[in-house]
Order: sequence, then structure tokens, then C-alpha cells
Amino acid sequence: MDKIKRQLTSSSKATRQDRIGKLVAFLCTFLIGLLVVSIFYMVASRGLATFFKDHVSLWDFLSHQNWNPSQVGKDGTPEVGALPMIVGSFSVTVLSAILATPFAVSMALFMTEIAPKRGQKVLQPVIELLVGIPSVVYGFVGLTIVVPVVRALGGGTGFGILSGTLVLFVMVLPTITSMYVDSLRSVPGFYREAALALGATRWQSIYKVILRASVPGLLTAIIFGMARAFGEALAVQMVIGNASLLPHDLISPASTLTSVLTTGIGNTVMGTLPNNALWSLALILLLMSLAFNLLVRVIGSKGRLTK
Amino acid sequence: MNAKRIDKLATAVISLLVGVVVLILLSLIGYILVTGLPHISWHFLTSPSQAFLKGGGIGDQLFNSFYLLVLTLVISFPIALGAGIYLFEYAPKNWVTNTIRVAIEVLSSLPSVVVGLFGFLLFVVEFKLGFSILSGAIALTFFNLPLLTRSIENSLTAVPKLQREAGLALGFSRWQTVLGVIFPEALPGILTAVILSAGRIFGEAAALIYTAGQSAPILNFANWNPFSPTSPLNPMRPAETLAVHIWKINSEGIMPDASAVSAGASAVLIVVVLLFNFSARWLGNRIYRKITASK
Amino acid sequence: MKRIIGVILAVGILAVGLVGCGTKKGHAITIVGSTALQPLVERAASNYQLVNSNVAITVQGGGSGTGLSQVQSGAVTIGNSDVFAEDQEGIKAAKLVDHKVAVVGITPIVNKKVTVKNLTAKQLRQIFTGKITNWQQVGGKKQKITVINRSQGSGIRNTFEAIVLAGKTALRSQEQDSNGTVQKIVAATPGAISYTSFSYVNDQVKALNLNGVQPIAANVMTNAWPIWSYEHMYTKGKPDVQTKQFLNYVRSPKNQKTLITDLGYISIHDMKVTRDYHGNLRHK
Amino acid sequence: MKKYSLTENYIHKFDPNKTTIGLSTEDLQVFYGDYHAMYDGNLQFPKNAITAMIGASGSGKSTFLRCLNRMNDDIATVKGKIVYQGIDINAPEINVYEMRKHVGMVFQRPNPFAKSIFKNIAYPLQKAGIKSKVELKERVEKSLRQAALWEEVKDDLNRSALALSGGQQQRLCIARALAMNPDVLLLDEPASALDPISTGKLEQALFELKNQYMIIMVTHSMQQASRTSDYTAFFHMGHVLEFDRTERIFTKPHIQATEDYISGNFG
Repeated sequence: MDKIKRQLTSSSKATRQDRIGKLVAFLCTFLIGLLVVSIFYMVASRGLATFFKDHVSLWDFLSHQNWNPSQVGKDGTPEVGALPMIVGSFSVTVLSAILATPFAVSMALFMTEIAPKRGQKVLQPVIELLVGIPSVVYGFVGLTIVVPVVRALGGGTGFGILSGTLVLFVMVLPTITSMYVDSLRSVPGFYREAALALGATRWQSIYKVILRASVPGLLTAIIFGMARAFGEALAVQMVIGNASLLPHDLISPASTLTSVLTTGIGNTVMGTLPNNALWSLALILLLMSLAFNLLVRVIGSKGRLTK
Repeated sequence: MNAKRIDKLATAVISLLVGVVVLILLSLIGYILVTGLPHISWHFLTSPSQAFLKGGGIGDQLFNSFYLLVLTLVISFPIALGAGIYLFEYAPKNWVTNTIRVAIEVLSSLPSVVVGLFGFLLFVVEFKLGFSILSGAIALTFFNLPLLTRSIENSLTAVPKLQREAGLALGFSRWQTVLGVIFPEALPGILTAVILSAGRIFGEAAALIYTAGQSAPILNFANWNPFSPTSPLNPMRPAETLAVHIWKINSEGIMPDASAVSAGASAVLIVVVLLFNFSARWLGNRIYRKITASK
Repeated sequence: MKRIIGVILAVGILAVGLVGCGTKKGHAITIVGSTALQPLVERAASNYQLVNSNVAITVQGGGSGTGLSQVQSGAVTIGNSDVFAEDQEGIKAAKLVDHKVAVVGITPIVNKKVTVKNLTAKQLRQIFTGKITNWQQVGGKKQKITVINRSQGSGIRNTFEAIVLAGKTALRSQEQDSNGTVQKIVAATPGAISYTSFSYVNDQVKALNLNGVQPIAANVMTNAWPIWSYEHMYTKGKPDVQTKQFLNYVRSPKNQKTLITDLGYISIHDMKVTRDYHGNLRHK
Repeated sequence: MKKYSLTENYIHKFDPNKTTIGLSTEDLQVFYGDYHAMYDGNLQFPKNAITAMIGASGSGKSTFLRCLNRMNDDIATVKGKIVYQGIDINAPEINVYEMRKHVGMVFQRPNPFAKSIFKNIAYPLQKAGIKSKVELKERVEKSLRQAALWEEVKDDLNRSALALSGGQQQRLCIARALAMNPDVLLLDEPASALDPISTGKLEQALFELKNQYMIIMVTHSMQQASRTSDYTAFFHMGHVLEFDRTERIFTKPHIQATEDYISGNFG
């Protein structure tokens, strides 16, 4: 009796192991958290210096169109108007997501509804390969194929938002597709069976039942795709033209936050205004990435409520 | 139009769009291979690169890429596994856990150039690791951790809950259950995730430019003492990887055959990524079959 | 299973151990900065190490700004730069010692289909400030001019603007940050004009004469071709013995004659003029 | 649905001098967040007997069962006492991992590990500290015999357990639980996923086990309860309405709700 009591109330090898395991696992997670916090701190401390140390007004930064941080503009403040980059980044991001969505939806439907076995076998590697192709190679192909084609069709130099969009389209496609496939798979099978049993055609069951049930999943997938597009640097930089001009059409050179950041960072000196201004761009990138993720969470929780 | 015809039409449209995507991929890969494969030879794969002469190879860069990959996985896999297990098994459902999840997602969508600069400031400059494979591996770890953690957690979650209960009901601790019961069953998924992430690491350039550096000092492949500066194994030496090399010759290359080297190197990169993908699939299936013993 | 985890852990610990012991023996020189100068210094370093095996030299790019700020902060031994430290905002030039190691000539390049062969300095300025927008205005075919500038803050752009634009602001246009990319884009874009260092001129693009002067090394030496700049290697204060020896090696007549010219730079010993950071010329 | 009084109940009390009680609960209450899923469970389970727990879906019988070896800890708040060998095993200081070695459990759906048949049983034993190969072999064989599976699998113990049929898998799970030498065996609808023949074999196995183990079983099948069990508890809306000898419950229940449920006039 007492032996059992002792056995049941004292810790054993298993509990000790569990405690250590939990601690180690927690430390790993904590490390990742710490990493994010320190990246945030570094980017924010430098990015905010533009406003607090160099006294650039936030509004000017977001709304002015002249980007030339090493020079002082007519009004006596440094020319750090990030509007062209912000517009450029948003344009390529939104356009590539819009372009990619029908393709991604088709791919996902093909893999889950139309030809689950064959589609899965063929398209899964397709998606993974598209993810696996390095962005340097995308940029290289963009420069040698996409830009000349755009130039031939649309005129201009071929560099610009359209080229950027086309390259990003291929890059975000796998992200959107694979995430949407996951959410289609989570639509319970009886939805389909119920619709088909009522005499609906496959398309009717897809359109009226499955697509509707998976709208939150699709939105989430698109936003993750946009997050990827927003942060992409090398490939876009090679095809967008890097002109800090407010884009007025799709085929004239424009720039994105990442492209200005990557090209400029090596030419500036730490702690100076031109360098801080670039970090401010990085801060925008970081905040946008945060915003995208929070948006996904909001959609996710809304989606659960309506289910 | 009746429902049946709409159904046919919709199927046709979907198939068409799918066909377009497959075509894009095939022509992408085809283009890269067709322009690149003719330049690939044994000499190209094994000899060091040339800065301004014809006939340079990519031997050192190829080795660097693999070495960096191995180091990165050695550092990032245990951490990602730990974090994945924590999030799967131990994390309480509260705002702290939610914040950590958001943080991981944010880290995964961070532009790699920002990660690279962070690695540069912290490890290259602050911790005085210099431009080195180790700095590069740490930077790539940052870049790799969120994705790997998420896929490990997903693979663990994909194992039926019943298995977890089976373990617990037999008096296993949670740790034993995760490691002894769930992890082996999630292994195919985890392996696939690791290999796919390996493909991404292999192709990453932006995060490495400021950490592992963009020069490849001449290596002496007869010297395997990891402390010697010319040894391939020395983790403290700077190392230009294949992807960085492609980026560099496209931007500043002055060798007369720069475009050929670039095309050849791109083709090699793609072939390696292809190999990773197929081996991931093959290995995953094999292990799955082995543990389920299905034919 | 346990064994696998054990192996992974062991390798991890080994890797960490290597960090501890990996600190270099012998004398280490770290050089960071200008990507344009990188191939030259890299090659010089590996030649130098063949004879002086006790010195370990690491050469990296990262850009002139990075080079100057890192050498200023003491994180690296030498900062490579395309620009005078005096011209770089945030750098206290007085603390740095300049070692000029080469001269690089810069030339306007155009797409091969552009028929124009020569531009006056004024025309070139007007093209880059956006006053002239069609090749017809400078005697060519009727075709729009596509200006491709270089990245803001880059050494080559600073030099070009200081010499060609004479204080005027360039028009806002496409920008590229590297010689190689610019060369490719100009080769592929009809009516395009940009500028690169001499060594990036190949059969894909056409270099223009300026005021009838050809962009060749001989003309740079006499300043007949005015668009050129120094390549600098900066040290913080006076260099130590080992670093000084390496710098001397880079500047030695033998090295200057072979390596520097092989890579398309111009030897400092061949220059008949010197220029300071204000742009004042002095004949030797 | 008919309304039944939730306060009117009949719980048989054992005479402690005649019957040994293996496990008992005192005021067991379960909450899922704010939802009160189980009220005042007060039951005594005699040793060497099979107790069946019946009731409609959502009546709380599975919840109750899972509390008995603390499988609900992660998802619910469990209040009250569970007394085993004079110890409250619902107390926070209890080492649940050790406790579960005394109170084993088999689930509704078979859940063998993705390992060989032999390993399925040997692996938990190894984890529990048994190293000798000989002993492992003996224990595997013994438990497989107890679960009436030995004859079917003795020739290919190295085959993957996932290749077995559903009924075999479930018996393997029982064998796996038995190998740990528990006192109490909890079965959560063990036959619900099985065909009649497998169910028959399973019930046969259970019948032979009750001499050594105390078995508590949730079941949806009235026949199964009446065929195999010695005692039956009837659950309704989170309350235990009736608990008595199985013959009594199935012939002359004390409560109207029980009678309706058994005769199929329920709801």
C-alpha cells in the first residue's frame, strides 16, 4: 500500500525526462522569439532614428515623392520621400496576387477535386520545384526573357511593374496553391457527397459548396502569398528598373522597398541619414509583414466563427 | 447553358490554367538547362573560379554551398525540432503562445536581405566571427528556422491524436510520447520538410552576401585540418556559395565567359534542387512504406 | 533514434567548439568594401599569400559605404572605396589614411544600334539631366533615349556626376547598381545609354567618344579623358607593418604593371596627373 | 425529447465486507471551459468484475471514463476525488505517468503504433525499464494470449501492426495495455469499429480477463453490456442516474429513464 503511494506521488524517470524535455523545447522556442525581438529592435532602432534623430517628419516620409537622402531639398529637409517605393511595392504585390489567384485556385481544385490522385502526383512536384528555384535564377530568367518580351509587347524599356509582377506571379503561385490545397482538404468530405447526392454537377458542388466553405482559407493563402511577394528582393530588383519615380503606368521603371534597400545599403555609412532612411524602409517591410500576419489571424478567427 | 455544359466548361478552364502553370515550370527549367548544360563539364564542376580569365569553374563554390547547407541544418534542425515539439505538445493556449506564433510567421516573411544585414551586424561585426561560413550558417538558420519549425509542427500534428493517447495511456510521459511515438510517425513529413528547406538554403543569396561573404579563397582539398585557413572544413573562412557566385558574376563579373559561367552555374543549381526534391519524395515514401509495412 | 539525436548533438557541439578554437593564428588582414575593387584586391591577396603564408587576408565586397564605415569603426583592417572618404557622409576622413591603388576609367556606353559615336560634354550632361531625350537631337536616328543611371551613393555615380553634370541634378530614371547588370541592360535595351568602368565594355555595347577623345587608358593618364576616379584602400590611422607590406605590394610597380592592367584598371604610376577630392588637377 | 428528472437516481452501494472496491469516485465533476459536462459522479467499481457504462451520445460516459486515468487533463477541468488503493489519484501531486501504468486504457478506434506487432508491446515495456530479451518475449506472448490474438499472429510478430485487420488491431491494443500489468483496464467503446465476428472474439477475451483485472467499459451496445458485464451504470446528461447489477438493470430498472433507454423508447 505505502509502496504504491510512494510510487504514485514521487517523481520518476519519466517525469524528470519530461521536465527537462519541456525546458529544452521551451528554450528553443524562446530562442526564436528572442531572435525576432532582436531583429525587430535592430531594425526599429535604426529605422526610427530617421524620425527622431534626423527629424524627418513621418508624413513627409510617407507622402513625398523625392528619394535622394544624401541631398537636401528645396524646403531644407532631406529628400526622403518613400512614396514611390511604397506604391511600387504594393503594386507588384497586389497585381501578382491577383494574377496568381485564378491559377492557384485552379491548381488546388485540380489537385483536390478534379483529379486527386494524378493531380497530386504531378502537381505536387511542380509546386515544390517552383518553390525550390532560387530567386537569383528567377531574376536572371526575368532579365533575359520577361523583360524583352514585355518590351516587345508593351514598349518602353521592358523594366517596370509589369515585369516585376510577372516574375513575382510565378514566385507566389506555389505559396498560394499549397496553402489553399490544405484548406480545401479540410473541407469535410460529406459537404461534397451531400451536394453530389442532391444531383449537383461537380462544378456546382465546387462552386456552391466547396469554394464558399473555403473562402477564409483562400484569403489566408493569398495574404501569405502577398507577404512573400512584399519581401522578395533580388528577383524583383533585376527586372523592375529601380527608378524612384512614382509609377504612372505598368511598363515604366519603378522601384520597390526591397530593391532600394538592397542596392543602397552598401553605399551608405552606418548611422548617417541615408543609411537610417534605408532602415526606415526595412521597418516598413517588417511592419507590413506583421500586418499581413495579423490579418491572416483575424480572417482565421472569423472563419472559425462562421463554421 | 445547362449545368452539365457549365461543368464541362469549368473543368476545361481549370485544366487549361493548370496546363499553363505546368508549361511555365517546364519552360523555365528547360530554358535554364538548355542554356546551362552545354557549359557543364567535369572541369567546370571541379576547378576553382577565375576572376578575369576564361575557363573558370565552380568547384569551390559548389563545395561551399554543400558545406554551408550541412552546417545550417546541423544548427537549425535541433532548434526547430525543439520549438516544433514545444508548440505541438507543451505550449499553453494563451496570448504568449499566439505571439510566438505570429513572431515565427513574421520571421518567415522577412526579406532575406534584412536577415542578412542583421547577421552581419550581430555576428560578423559584434561577435567578431568575421565573414565566415559560420556567420553564413547562422544567418541561414534564422532564415530557415520559422519554415522548418512550422513544417515540423505540422507534421507532428498530422499524426492522428489517437497515437498520442495510446502513448500516454501506457504511462509514457509527454516527452516520451512525442519522441518515441509521434516523431517516428511524423518522420517522413519532417524529412520532406528538411530536404525542401535544404533546397531553399542552397539557393539563397541575399542573406549570405553580408555574412558568408562573396569571395572564395583558394582551397586546398588535401588539407582537412579544420583550423587551417586553406582547409575546406574551416568554418571560420569566408565562402562564396553557388547562388552568391551567380549573383556576383551577373553583377560584377568581368571574365570573358561570364554569361556562360552564370548559365552553367544556374543549371547546376537547378539540378541540385531537382535532386533534393526527388530524393525527398523518394525517401519520404520509402520510410512511410517501411513503417506502415504496406506494399 | 536516440543515436541519431546523439550524433546531431555531437556535431552541433563540435561546431560550437570550432567557434571557440577557430580564431585565426598568424596575422589576419580583413578587407571590406567596394565591389568594383574586390576582384583586384582578392587576386592580389592570393598572390601575396603564396609568398607570405603567415598572413591571412580576407577580402569581401559590401560596397564602398560599408568599407568606409567598417574601417572607421575598427571592425576591419582595410576599407576599399571608390570614393574619397571626404565625399562620404558620416565618415571622419581625417582619421583615415588613404592608399590609392589604381585608377579606373569610366565611359558612357550605348546600345549597339545607336548610330551616334561621339558626344560633347554638354550633350552628355543634357542627356543625363533630361534636356535631350531623343538621339535625333545629337545627330542619330529618331529614337527615344533611355537613360540608365547608377545607384545613388555609388562611387561611380558620384564621379560621373561630379565631372559630367557639373552640379546639376540628374533626371530621375532607372538605376542599376552593378557594372555587369548595366552592361546587360544597355546591350538589350534599344536606345539605352549608361556608363561603366572601362573593363565592362565588350562587344555587346558601344563606348562613346567624348569631345572626340577615345575612352582608352592612354587618354586617362593625361586627363584628356576626364571621367576617371581613384580606387582607394583606407586604413584607420597608420597601417601596421604587415598591412603596410601588403599595401606596398599592391602598389608595387610589378603588381601594377601586371595585375592592375590585366583587370582593366590603370596603374597609378602611369598617371601623369593627380586629382584631389575637390577635383583640383595637378600635373606630375 | 422527454424530460427526465436528473435528481432522481439509484446508485447501488456495496457492503465493504462482502465486496472489494477497486476504484471509486467521489463528487467527480468535469468542466470544458464554462460547460459543465459531468455532475457529481459517485460510483464504486468492484474488483474482478466488468462494469459497463451505457447512455446516449453526449451523456458524459466517455468523459467520465477518460477522467479515471486522467486523460482529460489537457482539455478539461476535473474536480472531485478518484480513489484507487486509498489514494486520490486526481490530486495534483500524483505522478500521472506512474498512475497510468496501474490504470490502463484502450480506445474506441484501434491505435497501434506504426511499429511491428512485437515492438508494439515490447516498446512500452522497454520504456518501463524491462531490458531482458527473454522477459520481453515472455510478456509479449503472455499478453497476446490473454487478448486471444497469439494464435493469429505468432508466426509473423515482425510484421507491421498496421497490416492487421481492425479487430486484430484492437486486440493488439488490449494486449499492449495488459502487458503493462495494470490493475484496472478502461475500455472506451472497444468494439464500435469492429464487425460482429471480431466483436465476439473481443468479448470472449474480456470475459477471460475479468478474473485478473477490473474492467470498466463504455459501450453503445445494449447487448454487449448485458452479455459481458456484471454491473451497469446508466448515464444521462452528465448525471449517473442508475448503477446496479447488470441483470437488475436489464430486467427491472429502478428509474423510468433507464427503462426507456433500454427498451428503446428513449427520447
